[in-house]
Amino acid sequence: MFRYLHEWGSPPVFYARAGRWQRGLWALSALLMLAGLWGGLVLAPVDYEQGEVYRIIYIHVPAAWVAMFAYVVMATTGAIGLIWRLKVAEVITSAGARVGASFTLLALATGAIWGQPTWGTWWVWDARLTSVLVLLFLYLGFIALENAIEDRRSAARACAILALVGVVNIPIIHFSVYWWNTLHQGPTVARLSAPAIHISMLVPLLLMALGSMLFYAGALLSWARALMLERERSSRWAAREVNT
Amino acid sequence: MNPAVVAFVALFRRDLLLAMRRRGDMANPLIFFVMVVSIFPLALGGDPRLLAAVAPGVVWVAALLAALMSMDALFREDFADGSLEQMLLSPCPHSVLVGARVLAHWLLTGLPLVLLAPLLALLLNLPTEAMPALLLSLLLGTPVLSLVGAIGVALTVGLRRGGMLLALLMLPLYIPVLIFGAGAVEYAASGQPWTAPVLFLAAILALAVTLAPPAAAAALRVTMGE
Amino acid sequence: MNPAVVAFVALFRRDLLLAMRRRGDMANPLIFFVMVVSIFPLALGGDPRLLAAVAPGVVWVAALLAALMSMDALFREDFADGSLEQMLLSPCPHSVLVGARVLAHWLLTGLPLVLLAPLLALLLNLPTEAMPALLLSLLLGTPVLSLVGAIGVALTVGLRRGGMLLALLMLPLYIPVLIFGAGAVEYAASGQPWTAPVLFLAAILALAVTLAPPAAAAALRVTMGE
Amino acid sequence: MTVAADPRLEVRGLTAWRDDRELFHALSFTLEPGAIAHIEGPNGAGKTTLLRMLCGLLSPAAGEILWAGQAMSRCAGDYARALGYVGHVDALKLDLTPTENLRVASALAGRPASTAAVEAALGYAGLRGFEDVPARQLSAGQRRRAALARLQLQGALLWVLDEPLTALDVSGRAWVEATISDHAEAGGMVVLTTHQPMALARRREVTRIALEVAL
Amino acid sequence: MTVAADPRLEVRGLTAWRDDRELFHALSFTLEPGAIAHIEGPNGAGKTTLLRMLCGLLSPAAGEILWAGQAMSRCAGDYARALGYVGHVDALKLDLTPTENLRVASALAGRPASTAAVEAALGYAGLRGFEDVPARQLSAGQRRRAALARLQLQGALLWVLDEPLTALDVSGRAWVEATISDHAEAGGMVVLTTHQPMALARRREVTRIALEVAL
Ligand code: HEM
Ligand SMILES: Nc1ncnc2c1ncn2[C@@H]1O[C@H](COP(=O)(O)OP(=O)(O)OP(=O)(O)O)[C@@H](O)[C@H]1O
Ligand SMILES: Nc1ncnc2c1ncn2[C@@H]1O[C@H](COP(=O)(O)OP(=O)(O)OP(=O)(O)O)[C@@H](O)[C@H]1O
Ligand SMILES: [Mg+2]
Ligand SMILES: [Mg+2]
Repeated sequence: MFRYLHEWGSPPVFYARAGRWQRGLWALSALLMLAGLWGGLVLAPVDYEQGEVYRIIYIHVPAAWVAMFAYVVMATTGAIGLIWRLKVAEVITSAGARVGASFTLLALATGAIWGQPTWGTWWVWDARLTSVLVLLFLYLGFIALENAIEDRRSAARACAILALVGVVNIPIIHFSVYWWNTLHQGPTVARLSAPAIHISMLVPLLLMALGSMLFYAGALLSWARALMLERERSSRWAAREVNT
Repeated sequence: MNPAVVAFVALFRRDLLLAMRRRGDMANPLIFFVMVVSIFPLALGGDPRLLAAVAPGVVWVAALLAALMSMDALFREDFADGSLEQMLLSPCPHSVLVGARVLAHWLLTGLPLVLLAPLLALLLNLPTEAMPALLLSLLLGTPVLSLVGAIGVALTVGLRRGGMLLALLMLPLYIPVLIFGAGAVEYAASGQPWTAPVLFLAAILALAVTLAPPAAAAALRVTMGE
Repeated sequence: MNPAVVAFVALFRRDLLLAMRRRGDMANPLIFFVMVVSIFPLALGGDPRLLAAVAPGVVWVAALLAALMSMDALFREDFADGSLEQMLLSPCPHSVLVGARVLAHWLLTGLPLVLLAPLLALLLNLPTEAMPALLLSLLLGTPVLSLVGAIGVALTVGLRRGGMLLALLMLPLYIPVLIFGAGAVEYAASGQPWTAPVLFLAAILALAVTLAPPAAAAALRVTMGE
Repeated sequence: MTVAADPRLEVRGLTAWRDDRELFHALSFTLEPGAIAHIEGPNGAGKTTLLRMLCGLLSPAAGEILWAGQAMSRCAGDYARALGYVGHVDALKLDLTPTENLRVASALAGRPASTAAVEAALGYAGLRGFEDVPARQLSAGQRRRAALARLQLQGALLWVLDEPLTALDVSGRAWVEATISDHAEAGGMVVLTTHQPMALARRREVTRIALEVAL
Repeated sequence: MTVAADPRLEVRGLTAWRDDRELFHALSFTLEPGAIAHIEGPNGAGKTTLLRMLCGLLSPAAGEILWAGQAMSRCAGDYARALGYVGHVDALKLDLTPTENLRVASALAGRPASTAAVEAALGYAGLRGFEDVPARQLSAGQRRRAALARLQLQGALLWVLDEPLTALDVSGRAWVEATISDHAEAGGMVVLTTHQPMALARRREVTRIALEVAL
């Protein structure tokens, strides 16, 4: 068992195994998502308040969950890379930032699209929305720093430090934003009344969430493989991999 | 071809090429702009009506600060690596060379900012009627920021902590642009006619295009001959 | 005496001495602060009630931007002239050395800004009841800006256009300070109790004092070994 | 290279002050086509100061610099066309390759060079194989070579070189020495400083201008 | 200088990559007290890269560096105390005088020096009369002298010098040569690169380590 985990640390082994895993993850994710979409778009009833619009929930909520989860994963793998100097952890961290940023952007975009018909505005400075925006900034900062440093190894380590500093801050940010907004709430915005969600809506939502999580894992491995290949381009296994 | 034109094109292409090589850095002024705009609601407390009232001012102040900060890169790096010295030893008119750099700078930082501004204004609840005024005023105003900024950078290049000094020199010069720019947007938001401030901006731009490059070139010669 | 203490004192004295030698530059962050605050009335159009409503936010945003801009000077110059390399070759704990520099930075830029803030707040019609909250929140918040900024500078030192990147990295991390700081002032201005946000600021400061110097030292070692 | 009517550098009574100290007083010399002037003097004598004055980057306390019989400021364009300067720093954009750097430099000098010409110059400078590597990734000596390669492309008549041998290895030094001799042979002029012994192959006449330290 | 139990620099199988190119492969050498190593090689061979690795400012692709028998990272504090580095740049604060610069440098090295000691070192370096002039107003060679004067005050055992002779005039060169010989004589160690011929007066044994250019 330990030996198996240890082997993941070697770039060529990682590259090969991640390739297999990635395919499996994507297949499973596609299955779950298809089921979720069918349940959500076909089976689930129309929301009596919002009409058909509410169905965007099946993308929005999973995307938001993954966006937050991805940051924790990124900081964890960053710490692992920093302490044990594992190349695999470094590329996963780097891939995690990109995938996480994409999901954050997706959550923001779907939320904004949803907000227009329901709240009458694309954006309000509500605590939850603001903290997602800050999350996007943290991701973007990470990516910008990585782009700015030439040497791949030191870029990875610098970014890991940034991710860790960010993770210390996330509770503080989260806390401050919520606290800030509960006391300054703008009175004008009509919020979605939160009815206890119906089981026929909940099940597809959970299926979609699980599917998104697996999709995220697959995308993470796929990005990480590409980055690993680029990093190791001068090694023999990478040359073999590219030629075949 | 005229050697001055050749030099203009070469320098302009060089700056675009440099920007391509550092694609990551290119987005920075833009991201800075987005950030400054988005910390205001955090500092002000998120009341949509208050935000809408301050939106024109905030967007313009953020654009101004983003221009100021990116401006520093315009000559400072060239100074440190000796390219600026070589530029001054060129037989081509220095104002032409300055013009090439300012044009590249505006294309790379000013223009993207103009294109992004409506989105941010939306975040701050600026009424959609004011968007044309916002776009037009930024389109006319940001080149002035680049042009006038070039004079300031030329004056402060080679000084330690020049960035800070630059801010000091430039903010007063930027004030007319700010007043007319933010003014045009405010009028538009409140349904008043907004052609007058935009015309003023156009006049300032015409003035800046003709006067700023020679002034910056002269300033460069002075600061380099320290 | 302990060599680490000797090095701390030597570095701290060096920074104060350098500031003395460039007395002109010392006022720069302060002047920048004054300017950002005073362009707001120009951009917003001078309605006194609107100004009073935005005053806490504007003063805090200006303080934050001034800290950000002066922060860059913290390590960048040392990097360019090779002093930073020498600092890293010192046998003394690097976090102690970083601490000396941050302390000097705050004394030279943060403290003067805190002392000047009430005057500017008056200009923006902030009620006098809010002054103690303004002073206390800035006094607790600005050291956090310096400390957290040190990490950002350490991460971006030696990169082209680092200044812009620094802004990008730091603004999200500065948000809690901004929210609690501006929040305290707003509560005070509207007559609500404001001890809670100030206590939060104090807690953040305690966290930053213990964690930021080692994080910045680690970041320096990484970016220097590029 | 284009040759002006009477290309001649005359320095008349040049005096330099730095703060309260006079570095050199009433320095005069003339450089005819084909001549090489070697400015000598210990550290701090004022060599760099003199060279920057010749380039118009510093103004003298007294005295004047004439080019082709005219005061330097009067014939700014002509003089700029005739002048090539390599100072202490290399003036390379570190994100561009040597080829791109040289193409821009030649266009700025009003003499755009083709890629082939640029590559020939770089090959001559010993940078074959490094033409398309960003300058950031070159060693100190390789950057110096790229900076010096500029001179040839710019087709300047008067070369002003501040410590050209810095960071160069033995082969680099031989290349610089040969280049300078050839340039003088072809009617060019060179003003240089170096603390290292230089062997100028064809033993052209080298004017030695000695500066002293004034304390 | 304090001498560790067994002060000895061992380099074992050091390999350096820059991008896709191997600069040197499995380089090994040992430096005993009193020894001088001269890293030789043409421009771009990897000399600066090697010296920065010895200082821990770059990490090697493979191999290790041992100090007194321990891996460098294991004895970070001891090694830092033993090490003195003068690189391509001078590491002077230009607004401070040489005296002030050296006082800070000695305190950072954990060995604060008195003003008298600092002035003695500066006098020895040929900077008498410039002790209290801001470094900004020094010439290139004078700055280099101030940077090198640091070594003596820091009392380091192992000197790592990248092109120490840059910008120095004849007297400066003689001073550096004498200093290095004396240091080795007293049991110190020196690793240096230079493209200029050096005369090490007492003809101590100099280990020559030749790097080649790999293209
Ligand atoms: C840009 C705008 C938006 C952003 C950034 C955003 C962000 C988020 C986030 C982060 C979550 C996960 C919260 C958690 O589980 O802790 C979430 C959940 C959710 N969002 Fe949004 N949202 C936005 C707009 C909207 C709109 C317009 C609606 C509907 C009117 C909406 C409805 C929901 C619902 C129903 C949930 C799941 C409820 C829950 O688990 O708490 N969101 N959103
Ligand atoms: N930051 C970098 N990134 C990639 N490659 C680099 C970098 N710095 C140097 N190199 C490459 O490494 C090689 C060795 O550089 P190094 O500076 O060690 O040479 P050197 O032996 O000191 O040469 P010189 O005598 O010119 O100073 C060079 O060929 C250069 O192209
Ligand atoms: N910016 C300056 N301000 C004031 N004095 C200066 C300045 N630059 C140089 N000096 C002084 O002028 C003198 C001459 O400096 P310069 O750089 O011309 O010397 P140099 O002959 O080139 O010496 P080196 O051989 O060391 O390069 C020096 O003694 C120095 O102290
Ligand atoms: Mg000189
Ligand atoms: Mg070198």
